[in-house]
Amino acid sequence: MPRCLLRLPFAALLAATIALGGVSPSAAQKAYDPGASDTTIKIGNLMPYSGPASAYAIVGRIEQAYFRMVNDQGGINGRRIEFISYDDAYSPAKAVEQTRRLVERDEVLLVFSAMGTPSNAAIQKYLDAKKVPQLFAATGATRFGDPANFPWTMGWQPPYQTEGRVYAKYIMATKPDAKIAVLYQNDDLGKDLLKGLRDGLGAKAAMIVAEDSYEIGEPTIDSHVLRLKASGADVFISITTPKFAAQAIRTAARIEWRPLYVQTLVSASIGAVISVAGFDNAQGLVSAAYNKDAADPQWRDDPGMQRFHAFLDAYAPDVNRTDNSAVYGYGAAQCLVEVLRRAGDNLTRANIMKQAAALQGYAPDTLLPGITVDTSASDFHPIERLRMMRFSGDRWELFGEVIGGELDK
Amino acid sequence: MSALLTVTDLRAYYGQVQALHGLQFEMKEGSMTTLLGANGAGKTTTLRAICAMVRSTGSIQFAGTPLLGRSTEAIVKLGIAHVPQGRGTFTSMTVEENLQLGAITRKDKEIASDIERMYAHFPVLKQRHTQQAGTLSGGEQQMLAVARALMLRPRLMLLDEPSFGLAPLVVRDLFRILGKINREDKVSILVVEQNAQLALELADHAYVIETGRIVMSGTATDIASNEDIRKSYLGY
Amino acid sequence: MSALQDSVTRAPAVAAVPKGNIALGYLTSTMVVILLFAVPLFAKNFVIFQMTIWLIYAIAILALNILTGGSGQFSLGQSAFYALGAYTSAILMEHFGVNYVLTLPVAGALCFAFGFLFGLPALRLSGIYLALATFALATAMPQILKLGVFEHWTGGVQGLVVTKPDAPFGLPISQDVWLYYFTLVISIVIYVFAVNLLKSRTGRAMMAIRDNEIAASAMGVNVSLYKTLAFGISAGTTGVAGGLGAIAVQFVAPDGYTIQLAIALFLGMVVGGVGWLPGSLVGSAFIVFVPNLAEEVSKGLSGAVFGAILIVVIFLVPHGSRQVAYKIQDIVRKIRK
Amino acid sequence: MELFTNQVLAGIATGAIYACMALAVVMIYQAIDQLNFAQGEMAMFSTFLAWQMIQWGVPFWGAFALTLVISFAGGVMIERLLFKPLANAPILTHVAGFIALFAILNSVAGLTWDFTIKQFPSPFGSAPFLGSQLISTHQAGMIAVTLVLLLALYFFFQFTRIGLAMRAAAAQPESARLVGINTSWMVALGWGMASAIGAIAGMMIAPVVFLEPNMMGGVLIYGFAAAVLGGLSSPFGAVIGGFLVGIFENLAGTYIPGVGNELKLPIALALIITVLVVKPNGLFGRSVVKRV
Repeated sequence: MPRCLLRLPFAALLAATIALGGVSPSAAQKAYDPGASDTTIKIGNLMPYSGPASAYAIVGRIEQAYFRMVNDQGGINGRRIEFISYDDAYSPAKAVEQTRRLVERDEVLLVFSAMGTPSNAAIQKYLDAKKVPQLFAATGATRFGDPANFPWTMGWQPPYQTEGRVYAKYIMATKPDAKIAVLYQNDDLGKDLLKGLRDGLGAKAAMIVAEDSYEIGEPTIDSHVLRLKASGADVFISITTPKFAAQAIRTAARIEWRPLYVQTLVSASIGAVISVAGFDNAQGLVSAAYNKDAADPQWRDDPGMQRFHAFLDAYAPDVNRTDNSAVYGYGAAQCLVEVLRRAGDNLTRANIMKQAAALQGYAPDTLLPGITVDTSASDFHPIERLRMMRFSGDRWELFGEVIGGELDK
Repeated sequence: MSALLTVTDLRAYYGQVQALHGLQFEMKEGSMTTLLGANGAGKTTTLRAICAMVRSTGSIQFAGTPLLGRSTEAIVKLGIAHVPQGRGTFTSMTVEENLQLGAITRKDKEIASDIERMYAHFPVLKQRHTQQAGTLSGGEQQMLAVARALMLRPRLMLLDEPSFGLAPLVVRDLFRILGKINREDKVSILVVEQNAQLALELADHAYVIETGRIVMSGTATDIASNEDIRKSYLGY
Repeated sequence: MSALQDSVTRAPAVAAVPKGNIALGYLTSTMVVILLFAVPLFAKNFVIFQMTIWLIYAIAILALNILTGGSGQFSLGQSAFYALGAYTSAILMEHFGVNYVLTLPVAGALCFAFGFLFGLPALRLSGIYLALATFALATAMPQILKLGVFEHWTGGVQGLVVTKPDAPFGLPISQDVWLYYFTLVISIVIYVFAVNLLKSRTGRAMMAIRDNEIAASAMGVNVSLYKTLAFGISAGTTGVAGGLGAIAVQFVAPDGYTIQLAIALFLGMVVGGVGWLPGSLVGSAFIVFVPNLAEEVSKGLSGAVFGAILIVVIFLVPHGSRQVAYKIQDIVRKIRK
Repeated sequence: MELFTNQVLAGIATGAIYACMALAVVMIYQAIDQLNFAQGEMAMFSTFLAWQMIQWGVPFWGAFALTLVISFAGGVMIERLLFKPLANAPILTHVAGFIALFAILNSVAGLTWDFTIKQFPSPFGSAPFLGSQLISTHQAGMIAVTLVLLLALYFFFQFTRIGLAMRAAAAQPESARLVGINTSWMVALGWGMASAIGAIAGMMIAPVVFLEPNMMGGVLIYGFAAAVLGGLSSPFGAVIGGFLVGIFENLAGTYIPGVGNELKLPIALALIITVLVVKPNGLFGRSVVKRV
């Protein structure tokens, strides 16, 4: 823990020290909501362990393992974390049922890192009515950072729209007369990111000369790539999940289409996408990132990533660590632990939200240098900054400044 | 001649319904025997019981081998060919394929020559050998069914209502060939017929079944000449 | 096509259910209804919510049962009708401020019309081909709901949030309990309607088609009319279930109505027993509760555990819970004698 | 025009995937008169086995052959253990069995090999084929494999006794038993062959779409569609159906304005249904005389 603090900006360090040091005075005034007690903190979670989206369930397994590690190290302020994770099969109806079970039967203190836009959207209203925190929802849809309407809901990762704006900024700065072709997955990820891109381009949205969407049921997306190439675009933005991202990278290389290739961060993982598509095919790819890549050799000596790997060795040795879901789960879990630590003995749901909305400059082990978690009473998007990077050799090379794509409300 | 087929105390059931009530008869090697009786008397069931196509108890001995407890296909391999009512040809396959299927259990090399022999028996099949069986006329299908059964080189052939739905002339022709096969190829034939008159002309032995029991037996000539039997059971 | 008919003759897709045996006796039915009415007195809100969902899926399975058990047609596309009903209710409530009770008949009527129209081309198809056609419908529906043209009403990929109704007339019961009773009453109405439908002239005509289409048409049954009618009724009923589902879950989104839902409803019908209407409740319980059970056994393998349980069930009772019910009925009769 | 040609060529390339899968679909349909919803997952599982062997250092063709043998045995075993006991159950119960099998295979593969995509090697390489960037040598090789497989199947069913027996057992099981065919084993054999063909399809498809537990989900729908379009009784029709679906889908996506791209699968399926309404046995399906 102290080693980790060294990397924090000074202000955050100060805040963290106060929070940690403040344990003894507040001990006099212990306060609990359902799910918290002197000995345990119950945390609920939803994951698609079954069904078509089960690939993402790895996040839940990592979070479970992370909390086990925290418990082994003495818990949070002496309390054990009881992590209750249910399968929602990525179905909104099931998500509501399981959330009610978590809240009404298991009486969890909060729901943490529920996976996916549909599930989170389905449970948002219920949790809001019950005043149960919906913390660090595992989706980049913008609606999960809206404190005015949903004061109990907070996302975590950079909103998809933010990412879209970051690419818009980058393209306008480097290729002001670009002709852009966009391939996007026909779901919330694709549509939100595309919206961010369009908003970011603003008056120059006409730069987008071709858009093509695909459904996740399609075996291959070759024909989409062909069609986009035929549009004559010189910038290609691939808003795709891993399988389709790798297909597009490979197909574009095979048909010798060499535009400025922008790959969205959800599929920028070296281990899970780039290496599978082939390093040769991926040279020059551009993406944005907020997490370190577990398979990127440049982080081999990074203390944060060393802790990450040590954690995996000890608590989740069978997990494929190149899957960027592992990095994601680790970072989100670490961030939640930080919030709970700061909440001290005041484990009321209101205080949890207050603490979650007061993170400034906090950096979990897995975030890129210069990227931090920042929230406030009016900012429920914890991570809103990204760094551009270009693929070269066998690694991503970061370039340029940290780009903020804060959404204008 | 020894008994080729001996049936003792045969009872057969469709679900809860008992269809045969202790049937008893036997059949000599090389003979042509007919089972007579009204609709629903149990004639078809008897043939199905021999081929293990209906649940039954009792005893069926075929050339000394007990049949009960064996699967249909195992019984066929012993040399019993069954031509079911409604013919049982493979309608979606060609005539030639049907004949090959008849010999599917044989391992010898004479199948091709046997097919030629069948074409000699039934010349019309040769004309239609590439045609789908389903497109044949009723009489042609019946001939194909018989030919297919003979391809097994059976010791015993079971025929269920071969005359059903056929024109009288066609029936005559068919029965003529059956008689020839019985005599020349030494195939024993057990035939179930509604058309008792016709069957008795050809068969050497006959049994009369009523509600699942044998009520009368004798040589075909005896039965045919017995006025009472003819009137009460055979209806002609 | 005739290969299919061959297969139908040797193992009927739908084993004929004797007409008197599609429902429970009066005594048993009354007991079940009393039990269902009493549940909220003992159960927590969460359980009541679960039971509401259970009833809603039971209606949807019942609807499929009318189609498959009643007229012998097979559908893998019920999720499409369910979605249509859900969106109809959601859009009427959220965009037009229509009272939730009134949205249900609209959802039912719309789905009836849609199902009836879909039944027309489906007339020419049977067995596997019908399965494929309905399957196409099920895959198309989420994609249609996502279309940009409809986004203003449907909310596109983000879906629509629905407001949960309070109990009327100031009744001192929670929203959950109210919705449960509301659903229960609708379920009973639909169930009684379905039983009477299948026992009526229409039902007899449908079952005649199920058992032998050619014979039925020879008997003068208007095969096309009754087959499309069955589709319409089934779709309409599913639509009502969908509307109720939207109100109970308070949310509709394309991801909620994928082929997975259609498959779940199909499994519910098989486990409950094809053609035996009370089995819909059993089947619904299977698809609502067994996944939870499987998950308790193993998270990583919950799919496999679910599959294994399903196999065990169809091994033990290949005809579904109907088989168990008939057995019990036999035993009861023997004891009485 | 170039776009048109390109889309047709790309359609043929994708169509090869569908054609390959459709062959496996037809195979099982011939054996059991039903569509096996778990077929895609069986193929996926076989492909994972091959991948695992290659990871362990088995050379490609060795792994290929071993996988065929294991898949064949696995298919036979599934029939013996799972579906033979259900022989007398209604067809809809069988469908439930397929769904159960689907869930089990998908779940076990996910746990064993996780859900990240994996590269599966191609024996044909991935260079442009005959200078065309649209079709890679692998896709050309896949088309060749499909055609060889088609020929082999045709030969098997038309000219071997066992093939004849299998057809008979599928078409009229009772009659087949009466000529001495063990129909029950014919069904098991059909499962084995379908499983082995599925394994070939899986190993051909995986290099294109990448290997992961859900890789066959989409492919199977197209495989069904292709098989039904071509006629479920005709392996030849299935292959043609596969290419047609591939081409049509691409053209619909490119040329139908507005919704073409977003709804290309529904449009493709709607077209197939239209064809079926006109030609209920598919384009090349044998129509058999119907008897009442």
